[in-house]
Parts: sequence; structure tokens; C-alpha cells
Amino acid sequence: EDSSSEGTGSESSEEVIKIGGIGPLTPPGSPELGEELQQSMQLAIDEINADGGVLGKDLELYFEDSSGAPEKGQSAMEKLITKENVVAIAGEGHSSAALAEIEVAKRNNVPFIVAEAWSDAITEKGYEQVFRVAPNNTMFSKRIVEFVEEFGYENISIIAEDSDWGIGNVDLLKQQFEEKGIKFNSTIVSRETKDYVPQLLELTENNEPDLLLNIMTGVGAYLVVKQAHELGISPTAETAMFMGGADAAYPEIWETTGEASKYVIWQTPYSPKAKFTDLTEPMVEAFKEEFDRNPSYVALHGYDTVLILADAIERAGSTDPDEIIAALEETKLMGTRGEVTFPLEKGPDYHNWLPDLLFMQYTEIDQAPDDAEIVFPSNVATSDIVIPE
Amino acid sequence: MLRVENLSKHFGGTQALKDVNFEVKPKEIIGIIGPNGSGKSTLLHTITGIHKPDKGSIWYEDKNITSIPLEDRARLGIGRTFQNLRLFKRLTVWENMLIPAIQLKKSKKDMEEQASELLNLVNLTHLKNEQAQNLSIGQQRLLEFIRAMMLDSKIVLLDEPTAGFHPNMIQTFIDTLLELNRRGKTFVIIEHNIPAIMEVSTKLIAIAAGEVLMSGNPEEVHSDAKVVEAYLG
Amino acid sequence: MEQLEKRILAVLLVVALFLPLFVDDYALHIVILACFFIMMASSWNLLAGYSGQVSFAHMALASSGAYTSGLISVHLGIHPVLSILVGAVVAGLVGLFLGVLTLRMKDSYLALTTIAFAEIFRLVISLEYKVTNGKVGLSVPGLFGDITSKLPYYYTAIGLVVLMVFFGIYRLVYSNFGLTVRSIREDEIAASAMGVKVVRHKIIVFTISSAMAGVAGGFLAHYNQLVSPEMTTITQMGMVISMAVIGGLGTFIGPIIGGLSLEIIAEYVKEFGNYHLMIFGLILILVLRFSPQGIAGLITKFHNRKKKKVSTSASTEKEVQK
Amino acid sequence: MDFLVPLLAQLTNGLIIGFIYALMALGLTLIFGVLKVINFAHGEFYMLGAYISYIASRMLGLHPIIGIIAAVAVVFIIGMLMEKALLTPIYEDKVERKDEYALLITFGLSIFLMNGALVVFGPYQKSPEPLASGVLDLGVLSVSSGRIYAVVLAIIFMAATLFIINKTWLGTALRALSQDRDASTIMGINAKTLGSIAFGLGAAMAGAAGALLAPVFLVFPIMGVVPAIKSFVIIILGSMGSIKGAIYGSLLLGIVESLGVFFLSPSYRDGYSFLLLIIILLVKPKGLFGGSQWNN
Amino acid sequence: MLEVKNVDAGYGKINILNDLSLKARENNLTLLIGPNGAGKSTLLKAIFGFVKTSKGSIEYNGKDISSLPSHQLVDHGISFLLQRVSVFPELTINENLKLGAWAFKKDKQKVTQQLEAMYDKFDVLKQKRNEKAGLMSGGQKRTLEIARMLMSNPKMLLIDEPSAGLSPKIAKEVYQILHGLKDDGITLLMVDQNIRDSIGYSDYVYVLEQGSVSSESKASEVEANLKEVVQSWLKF
Ligand SMILES: Nc1ncnc2c1ncn2[C@@H]1O[C@H](COP(=O)(O)OP(=O)(O)OP(=O)(O)O)[C@@H](O)[C@H]1O
Ligand SMILES: Nc1ncnc2c1ncn2[C@@H]1O[C@H](COP(=O)(O)OP(=O)(O)OP(=O)(O)O)[C@@H](O)[C@H]1O
Ligand SMILES: [Mg+2]
Ligand SMILES: [Mg+2]
Repeated sequence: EDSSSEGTGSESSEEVIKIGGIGPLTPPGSPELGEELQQSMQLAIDEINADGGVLGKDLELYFEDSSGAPEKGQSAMEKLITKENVVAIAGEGHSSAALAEIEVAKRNNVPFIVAEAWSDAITEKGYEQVFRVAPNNTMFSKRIVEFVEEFGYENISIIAEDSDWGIGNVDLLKQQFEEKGIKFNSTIVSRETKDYVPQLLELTENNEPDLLLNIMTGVGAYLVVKQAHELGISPTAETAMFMGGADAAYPEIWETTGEASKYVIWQTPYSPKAKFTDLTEPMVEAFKEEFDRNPSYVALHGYDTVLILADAIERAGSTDPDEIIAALEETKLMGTRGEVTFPLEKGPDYHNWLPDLLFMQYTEIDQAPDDAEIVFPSNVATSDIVIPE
Repeated sequence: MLRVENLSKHFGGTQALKDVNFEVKPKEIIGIIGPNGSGKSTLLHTITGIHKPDKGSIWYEDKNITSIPLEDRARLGIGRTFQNLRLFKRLTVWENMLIPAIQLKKSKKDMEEQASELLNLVNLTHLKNEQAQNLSIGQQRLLEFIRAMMLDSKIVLLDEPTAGFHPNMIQTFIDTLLELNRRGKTFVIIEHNIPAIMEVSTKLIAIAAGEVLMSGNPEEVHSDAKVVEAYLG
Repeated sequence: MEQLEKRILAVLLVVALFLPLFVDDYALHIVILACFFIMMASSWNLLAGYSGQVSFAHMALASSGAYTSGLISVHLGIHPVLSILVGAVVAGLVGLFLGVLTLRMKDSYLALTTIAFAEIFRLVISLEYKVTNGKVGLSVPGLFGDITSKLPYYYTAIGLVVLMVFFGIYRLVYSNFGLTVRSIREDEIAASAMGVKVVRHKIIVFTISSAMAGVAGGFLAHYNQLVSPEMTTITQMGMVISMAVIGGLGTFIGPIIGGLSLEIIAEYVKEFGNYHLMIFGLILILVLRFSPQGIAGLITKFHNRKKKKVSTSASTEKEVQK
Repeated sequence: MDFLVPLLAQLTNGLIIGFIYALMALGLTLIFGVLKVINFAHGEFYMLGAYISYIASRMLGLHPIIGIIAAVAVVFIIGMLMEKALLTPIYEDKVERKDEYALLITFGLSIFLMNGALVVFGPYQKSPEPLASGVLDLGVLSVSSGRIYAVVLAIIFMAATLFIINKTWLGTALRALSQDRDASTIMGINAKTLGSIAFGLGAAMAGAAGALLAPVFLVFPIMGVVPAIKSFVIIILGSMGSIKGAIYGSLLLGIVESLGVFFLSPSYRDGYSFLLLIIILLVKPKGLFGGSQWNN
Repeated sequence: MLEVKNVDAGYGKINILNDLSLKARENNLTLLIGPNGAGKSTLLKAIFGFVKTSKGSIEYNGKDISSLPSHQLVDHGISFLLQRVSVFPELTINENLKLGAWAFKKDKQKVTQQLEAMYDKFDVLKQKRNEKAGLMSGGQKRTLEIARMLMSNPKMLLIDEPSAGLSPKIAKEVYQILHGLKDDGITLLMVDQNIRDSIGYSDYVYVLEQGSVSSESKASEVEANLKEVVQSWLKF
């Protein structure tokens, strides 16, 4: 019945183990995110296959486009499960899509490792099929608040996109700032708009924040930096700028924002300066070699999901979903960013391995992300925050 | 049965109608003549409700219809054709014929009989299933005329119905018209074809610059010096 | 209705009846989605193809039905069968409102104004996330609980809905009402001069087709168990229009064929990864460019050609007899 | 005073954005006016313009001005070719539903170009060499020189277009063509070529807007979607096909958006223009300058 | 001089003109009449290239023009008056007329000269010169179309029902103008049902029936030659 995938031929179902990949490859999602996921997962699979595969079989990646949209994601999951018959799935970088996808994973009882979507609800729902190797919003917002407290910021402005990630974080931050009595204001903006001047003016109208939190992804993230700089709002001596999205670590940042990104503070779960594990550097090198660009941490997440799945299947000794899930729960595996384990107590951190978050700062124009200094947390910091004159 | 009182209409600086008064009695055939741009079509548009008059009123069977919508006037029994043809271009000839009848909720049999008869009368039966836009201009004008007849109007207003007709066709048209008139229909006809209008009309109204220049017996109007000067040349 | 249309419909019906016996779940899933699009395309065709009101708000109307149904089934615990009906009524009312609002507009104005309406709608449901759950989408109960193995149930149910909707459209289109509506499309002034109640007809069509969209939207919501603003994007609307036009606008069978074939094509080109939308766009362009009358037009042409061969020989015979 | 300065700042920004949209909307209205076609791929011509200026300035190392000129020229040619390839069936009477055909084929083109760009250029954001760096202090607002350049150039492009449309034989012929194709042919006008030129010109204006804004708003495959929708709103606001309308419509849009942001909430910014549109259409179903199409 | 030889033409697969031949002689006004739907307009459209011919040739001054694009015929001095309304409604009357001179648009002086000539001939147009053409009455539009056709200084005119919608007075003036053109060496081919008035200005008459010429005659001999056809003519 299922002879669609050419090349592997008819005996395919016995000879290979099918792994599903999912992520946005086309708009309205962020295709750059999906592309990195797909590339890094393929990289891991190729490496594993070169080493003899899993249970003596090759792994094969079936990557579906979710467009970052709930319905499309749902449909893509259905396809992976009912048509391609994959044994496990990993990926996704948009919370809205991921939340729809986990429902399908649960309904069909297929293990699903979310690689890069941060919404608390994904793991908080407590579905036993669902795992995550990315930070969640609760943790992310906690780190931001810790950062704010450590550096003594007192007046915060937040500009956030209208996605689940953006809105979710604003809610969490609001709550904590209120508790701690830190002054703040916030605005939610559409990801499609490109002129954020009105919102930036509104935020700073009769108000001079000392920290601007830029909770945006993609083009919006860059444009907020650029336009805040043009308006002379941030980063300045008075107002620091923090970028929450992965985009700060993309090499495009200098071409797109120019001098505006100098002094921007950003977060990343990975920096070569913080030596995580022995796997990190070879993976980064292999990725550069293969795809001719520097990986962002998204790629590391994607890469790890495959390692984790391979390891679990190997230990389970079968591709039965329940056994893979059981094996996943017992994971203790060195990934590219640390030793992965999945906590079992319910809550946002259920089945969620939380990687470290590093806060970095660019101090030179055209600085490579790898050369940026770590400014927080203090135990790994390589430098103090530089304040522009 | 139809009466207009002090009808005036202007477009920007153009005074298209100026205090026009006249009355149409049942079974009359009124001819309207006048130079180009004298306001004839505007008069028809105003009577049927396409334009709102600036001033004046329109009475139909002792009912003031000045401000009722277009389609209600049609349903009351005022039919019309247009100088610039307004057929349902992509509907077939046959479908064009049925539209008015459907609005009157005629029985299927009645409307089909009536449509066939009219098509036969003007020799368009062979084009029945052709889209209206594929007819020659003369054929389109004919179709518009018989389509208006499907509305069973008591009074029909025609705007240059014979323009572009072959003389034989004009004769057929006149015969049809007179026959319908005998059966009780009233007509108001705008026409530049003098012999034709002279043959059919019972009364002639000459309009110039939006005003009624003269009205009355066709012969008298035709030979009137003012009319000749303004219109016939 | 033409013989040819009848024959095609009969074939489709038979195929639909026996389909579940031969295909896997995923294929059934695609067919269910196709049914949704067919309903959308057909009801849009009623609006645009027959009455000439080219609206881009059809997906927004479906979405209004879907959200209504979803929200009341979640909050009031009403069974989806009922809530879908309520959704349809609400969509109909929104359609009525929109119809009145755009009554005096034509052609491109109407098209672009309805785009504006759809965009506002999408903006509101994205931003009022406290009620609608924003871009994440609203989780709603399934029509038959939440187990996928009930796919055949859904298949049967949507089959019935499709039949009902089609019956409605069929009755409207092949009636005096349908003919009158087409005359409005051709020339509103001429139509009113022939006694047609233009306003009433336009609004009725708008309302009915909106309610149909509402049913389709509601059904999809309770099948997917999810409603999200994604449904209302111009791209999605463009898909529906493409289906109607590629199938053949202003024909009964067109949107059915169009919906089915485009959904299948869309599914098939997914194999091409991130090339898939590009290829899809290309297919759209090529089909339109080389068969502007749509697939239905193509079929009639082939059919007629065959028939003509027969009839020309018949007419020459006649001539000979003379 | 506390109140006035921020309001002025918002209004200034709104006007600047408005001028920039005007250029795009003008192209759209030109195409609609002459060919009666709503060009759904307008946003993608905007995107092409941006990518071409990117290629010219970053990859070939040319001066940014040359990048913009190249963008205008290349998009003009692409526009002409697309018109010839895709829209001819309309004039040859091969399609019954001309409006829908044009709408859809440009819709298909839009999907194709957008996703084609995704495949060719990749999803990552890019930016051409900016024309100028630094900011200009306008008192109430500091604006990047890039935006100022974009506005000035946009105004120059618009003035040129207005001149062509209203004062030259080509313009008169284009307007004639828009009203009656056969009648133009009878005048000896080559309708095919002129139609292509019109489409090319319209597309080139979108391309120009894209190239001008590329350094301001960045370059990426889906960049054209929002500007295209805004342009749709603008040209209905100002009456489709009306040149004057497109310009006033853009400015109005910019102003209304900033007022809405200031007095209501910034989140619904994109909604204000739509609401304005619906209100205006209720009063004037053919837009502000409705009734006659080419009243300049 | 224009010669149509054995032409077949029609719409889609339907043939309207069947093996039709006729001549429009130099300095002559050739009149074309026939029942509605006979194919008169189709013939003029075929000559101008709006309808494609499937057989035969159309020669203008000895050159086959049937494959030339329509707009180029204007450069050859051929002008066409359509039967349907064809003014540019949103352009002013002045702009409409100017476009009539498209073929020599570079020669500013000549354009102005021609414009003045037309305003002299047609007073209505002069009065309304800066108004939109779409707002004129039916007959005024017709007048504008005729003037616009004459703007181009044509050598050959194809005219479809010039007098339809014109008041008798204006119609007479138009006939006189057209008649006068013959003296300038212009060839005219005219469809006109208003035979009673137009025959006096014509030199040659063709009768078209069902897509073919059914009879032809010198205008002066029409009554003698075409008794049957003529009967109702002179009445209307
Ligand atoms: N676009 C078209 N498509 C198909 N058939 C057409 C088309 N235009 C005209 N016809 C048909 O061709 C025939 C001749 O039309 P044509 O317009 O040449 O007639 P005509 O002699 O000019 O008549 P009239 O005096 O009424 O203008 C008619 O039977 C008409 O139905
Ligand atoms: N919609 C309009 N807007 C502006 N002016 C108009 C409009 N309609 C008609 N006019 C003007 O009103 C006058 C009367 O026009 P109308 O069409 O009634 O003339 P008519 O008597 O029917 O002429 P014809 O015999 O040429 O058809 C003309 O000068 C015309 O230009
Ligand atoms: Mg008139
Ligand atoms: Mg004719």
C-alpha cells in the first residue's frame, strides 16, 4: 500500500526507521526556523546512519511543512502519522502550531519532541507523548526577571509580537514585575507590520525606560532594534535593549540592522564561549561545512532531538510508541548543550529538558555572535555589560 | 394614464429638462422628437426612475410615483427600452425574454408561449439559444423591444427603437406596434426617423433645450416653422 | 441541468460511496478537507458566479460560523450538531449585514472592501486572544468525541452536509430565482427596469451563501477540533476562489471539480517540500492561462466536440436530402 | 504641550509612511485604471524590486542609486513580460469572467513569485546598502535619513508619473485604452504594446517602492503582503483608477493610523484604516474621488 | 481603392460572411445595405481586422491588408466608425478629438489645425470641448465620433450607421460633409439603413443578404435595377 518514497524501494518499511520532522518551511511561519530544523535533523540522521544506524537499520527523515499555522501543522502531523507511518516526530518552532500538533500526537499516541516552541501549555498539559528540549516561557521570563534584578533596572518597556510566545511572555513578565514592584509598560504588535515607530513612541511617551524588552522574532525583531535606534530610544546610555528571539544570533543581524545592534543584549542557549559539551563544536563545524552558514541554537535543538530519539529507540529495542515513550522518560544523554533528562513532575517543566540560557551582548559592529561576550548569569559571565556613551 | 408635471432636471451646468408638462392617455402613441441633447432620454430616465427629478412630479393612473423605486414602476406597468442597449449580455436570448415574466410570476406555460410568439414575430427564433451579446446591433434592439413587451406593461416607453433597423424591419416593427396598440397598449416613442414616427404617432411632442416646444397633431408639429428650424433643418 | 453534469455527479457519488473501502485514513482525511473546500467554493460560486458579487469575505464568514459554534459548544456545553447550526445562523446574519453594507458596491470595489472586512475580522480574532485564544487557535470538542478512528463517521457526516448544501444550491440555481439573480449580475439597471427586486435578491443570495459557509466552517472546526485565524487569510480565500474559477465559474459542477482537483493537487505537490507552494502557483497560472473557462469548460468542449462530429454528419445528411 | 509633541510625532511618522505607500498604490491604481485588472501580485513586484536592489548593491557592489534604477528597470521589464504572457487572453476575448480571471492569474503569480523567492533567495532577511545612514531630527521626531530619501524619491517618481499620465500623448492614450480598447485601436493606438507598458509602469512603481524601502524595512520573501493589502485599501479609499485618489488616500491612511494609535490603542493599528475604509464606502460607495475615474 | 475578394469570416467557428466580394472605388461613396444581421458590420470589422478572415483577400491599393494588425491600418490612412458607441467617456471632448490625430501626434501644428477645423464643423463639440464625453446625449456622442474619425485626415473611411441617433438636421449636415470628402480624393464605404436620405449622396450600392452580396448597382440606377428591394426603402 505504501510505496510512495522512491529510492528505498518496496522493502523500505522493514529496512528503515522513519522519523518525522515538522516545522515551518513556508509563510506565514518563519521559514528560516523550519529550514534550520530540517537541516540539523538531517545532519544528525546522516551522522547516525554513517555510524550504523539504530537497531541495525537506517533512520529516514520525513519532514513536513507546518507553515507555522495550527491547521496546517495539524494536517502535516496527520500525514506523518497516518500516511508515512513515522515512529516518532520532532521539530516545530511556533507555539500556535505546536499546540495543535501535540493534540494529534496524543490522539494517535506518537512520541513528539518539540524542538523550539516555548509556550508553557505545550508541556503543562501533561501529555505523556510530548517532550521538549527548548526553554519554556516560564523559565525564560524568570531568567529575564533575574537579569532585571541583578542589574537593577527599574523601568521596563516591553514590545511583544502577537504570537503565543510573545503574548504568553508578556503575561508572565507582567505578573512578576507587579509582584516585585518594578515599573513597566507594554504593547502587543502584529508580526506583519513593519513600522513600529508608533508603538515605540507610545511606549516612551512621557516615559524613559531603562530597559526595552524586544519580545519579537524574525523581521519584527530586527526592525524594532533598527527603529528604536533611529528614534534614539535604545540602546542608549539611558535605555538598554534586550532581544528575546533567536534572531539576534543569526549572522543577518548586522546586514539588516547595521550599527543599531551594537550594545544589544540577547539570549541564547548556546555560545561557543561557554563550553557546553564535547558534541557542540563538532556539530557546529559539521553544520557549517554542510550548509555554509553558522548554526543558531535552533539547529542545536533540532540536532539534539534526533540524538535523543535514536537513543531512546535503541534502548527500547523497538519502535513501539509506548516503549519509546518509556525509554524517553529515562533519557540520560549528552547532547550538544548538556546532559538531557526529562523531569516527570507535572507542571510547565513536565517532560521538558531546560537548556541553559546565556545573556550576551554585542559590543562591536559586525561582531560574530560567537565573539559576543556573556554578561549573565554571573557564574559564566565573561564581561560586564557595556553601556554606550 | 401617465402625467408629468413641471418636471425639471439639471446636470451640473446643463439644464436637461425645464418645466416639462404633458399627459399620455390610454391607447395613445406619443412621439417625442427633438434635436440631439434636447433632453428626450433624460425625460424617459426620469419617468422610469433612473434619475431623480429636481422638481416636479410624475403621476401614473392617478398615483404619484415620483419617488418610488425603478422596479416598482416596472411592476406597476411601465416598460421601457434604452437608447444604449441594456441587454443581459451573457444570458441567452430566451433567458432575456423570461426575466420580466418571472418577476410577474407568470406560469411557465404562459411565459414560454408568449416569448415564442414574440420571437417569431420579429424573426429571432433561430437565435433563441444564442447569447445576447452575439447578436447584431439591430437584432439586439429588436430583442430589447420584445423583452419589454414580456412585462405586459400598459405603457411602454421606447428610446429610438428603430435606429439601425433595415426599412423592412421598420415596417415589421410598425406593424407590430400598431397591432399591440390595437390590443390596448400605450406607447411613448422617441424617434429621429420622421416618416416612421409620423406613421405611428397619434400625437407628437417636440422638445428643444429641455423644454416642450410644441405638442399636438403630428402633421401640425411636423410643419411648424419652429420645429423645422430647430430640428428638421 | 445538463446531461453531462448529471453524469459526472453520478460518477462522483458512486466513487464517494465506495471510497472508504479502498483508501487509507489519510486519504479520507484529505477527502474530508476537500469536501469543506467544495462547499466553500460552491457557495462562493453562488454568490460570485451567479449574482456577480465577488466577495473575499467568504472565509471570514465561515470562520465566524466556526468561532460561534466553537465558543458556544465550549462555554455552554451545547452539542456540536446544534452549535454548528447556531454558527450557520450567525454567519448568515453577518452575511446579511455585510450584504447590506456593500449593496451599492460592484466588482472590484466589492472585492477589495470584503478583503478589508476579512482582514478586520482576522485582526480582531487574533488580538482578542482572551476570548478567541488568538493565533494559537481555539480548541473545540469533536463532533464525535475526539478519536480519529471515527474518521468514517466524519466522512459520512460531511457527505450528508455536502449533499444538503448542494441540494440547496441546485434548487436555487436551476430555478427562476437563479435566472433572475443572473440577470442582476449582467445589468442591475436593466434588471430593475424589468421589475427585478435587485436589492432583495442580492441580499438573499449573500445571506444564504454566508450561512452555507458558516455550516462548512463549523463542521471543519469540530472535525479539526480547532479554529484559528489562519482560516481567514487571503491565501486561504484565494484557494477557495481558485477552486471555483478553475472548476468553472457560474456552473454547478465547476466548483465541485475544482475543489476536488485543487485539494488533491495541493496534497500531491507537498512532496516537493518548500517548493510546493511555488509549484502550486505555477499550476494555477498554467491551468488558468490555457483553459480560462475552467475544467468544466474543458470537459464541455471535449464533450461538444464529440457531439458535433455526430451532429455535423447529421446536418450534412439533411442537406443531401434537400 | 505634553500632549501635542507626541501627537505631532505620530502624525509626522504617519505622513512619512503615507507618502511611501502612495508610490505603491499609484502603481496599483495605474494598472487598474488602464487594464481594469486588480494586480494581486503587486506586493511581489515590490519584493522583486527590493531583491534586485539588494543584488545590485550587495552582491555586485554597485552604488545604491544604481541599485534602485536597476530595480525599476528590471521590474518594468518583468511586468511587461508578465502582462504579455498572462493577461492577453482577456483582450482576445478568450475569457468570459475577465475580472475574476485577472484577479486569479495575478493571485497565482503572487504565490509563485513569493515562494519562488523563498526557494531562490532563502528565507533569511536581507538588506541592501542604504542610500544614507544616520538620522535627521525633525524636532518632534528623529527620522532615519533612509526614510527621508525614500519619501523624496517617492515624490519625484509620483510627479513623473502624474506628468506622464496627464500631460503626454502616452498618458492620454493610456487613459483612452482604459476606457475602450477597440476604440483606441481605431485611433491607431497599439493596444497590446501600450497595455504592456501600463502594466510594466505600474509594476515598476511597486518595484521602486520596494527598492526604496528595502534598507528601511528589510528584504524577505513575504515582504510584499502587507504593503499590497494597504495599497488595496488606499486605492479604494481614493477610488480605483484615480491617480489623485491614490495619493490622498495614502496620506489619509497614514494620518488615520497615527491618530488611532495615539487616541485608541496601537495594537489595532492596521484595523483603523480598514474601518475608515468601510465608513467612507458607506457614504461614498465609489471612494472619495468616485464617479469618474481619471479626474485629476 | 479597396477590394474584398472571396472573403469568408465569422466569430469562432460560425461563418457569417460567405465568399463575399465587393469593391469600394476611389473617390466614390459606396453604400452597403441589407437586413439586420446580414453581416454588414461583420464585413467592416473584417476589413479592419477586428474579425479574422478565414478565406480570400482584402486589398487596399493593391496590397493585401488582411494580415496587418488593426492599429497599423490607421497609418495607411484607413479610419473606422463603429456602429456601437465608442467615445472615451472619461476623457474630455477635446482629448477625444486629439486622439483622432494619434497617427501624426508629433506634428503639433497639424493637430491644432485639425481640431479647429472640427470645431468649426460641429458647434456642439466646441461648446462642450472641456466636458467629459460620457455625459453627452446619444446623438452628441455620435457627432463626436464622426468628428474624431475625420481628425486623422483619412484616405479611406469605413462607416457603420453614421446617422443612427442623429436628428434629421444634423444627419443632413453629416451626409454633406461626407459627400464633400469625395472631392478630396477619399474613398468611403458606408453602411446606412437610412437610404432615403443617404442614397442621394452615394455612387454605388451593394445589397448584402446572409453574408453575401445579393445585388449591386450604380446609385443612379438603383430604382431601375433593384425594384423589389427598394419598395420600402424610400419610405423610411
Ligand atoms: N460577437 C459575435 N459572436 C457571434 N455571432 C455574432 C457576433 N456578432 C454578430 N454575430 C452574428 O453575426 C451575424 C451578422 O452580424 P452583423 O453585426 O454583421 O450584422 P449587421 O448586418 O451589421 O446587422 P445590423 O444591421 O443589425 O447591425 C448576426 O446573425 C449576428 O447574430
Ligand atoms: N448623466 C449626465 N450627466 C451630465 N449631463 C448629462 C447627463 N445625461 C445627459 N446629460 C446632458 O443633458 C442633455 C440632454 O441629454 P439627453 O440624453 O436627454 O438628450 P436626448 O434628447 O436624448 O438626445 P439624443 O437625441 O442625442 O439622444 C445633454 O446636453 C447631455 O449632455
Ligand atoms: Mg437620447
Ligand atoms: Mg451592424
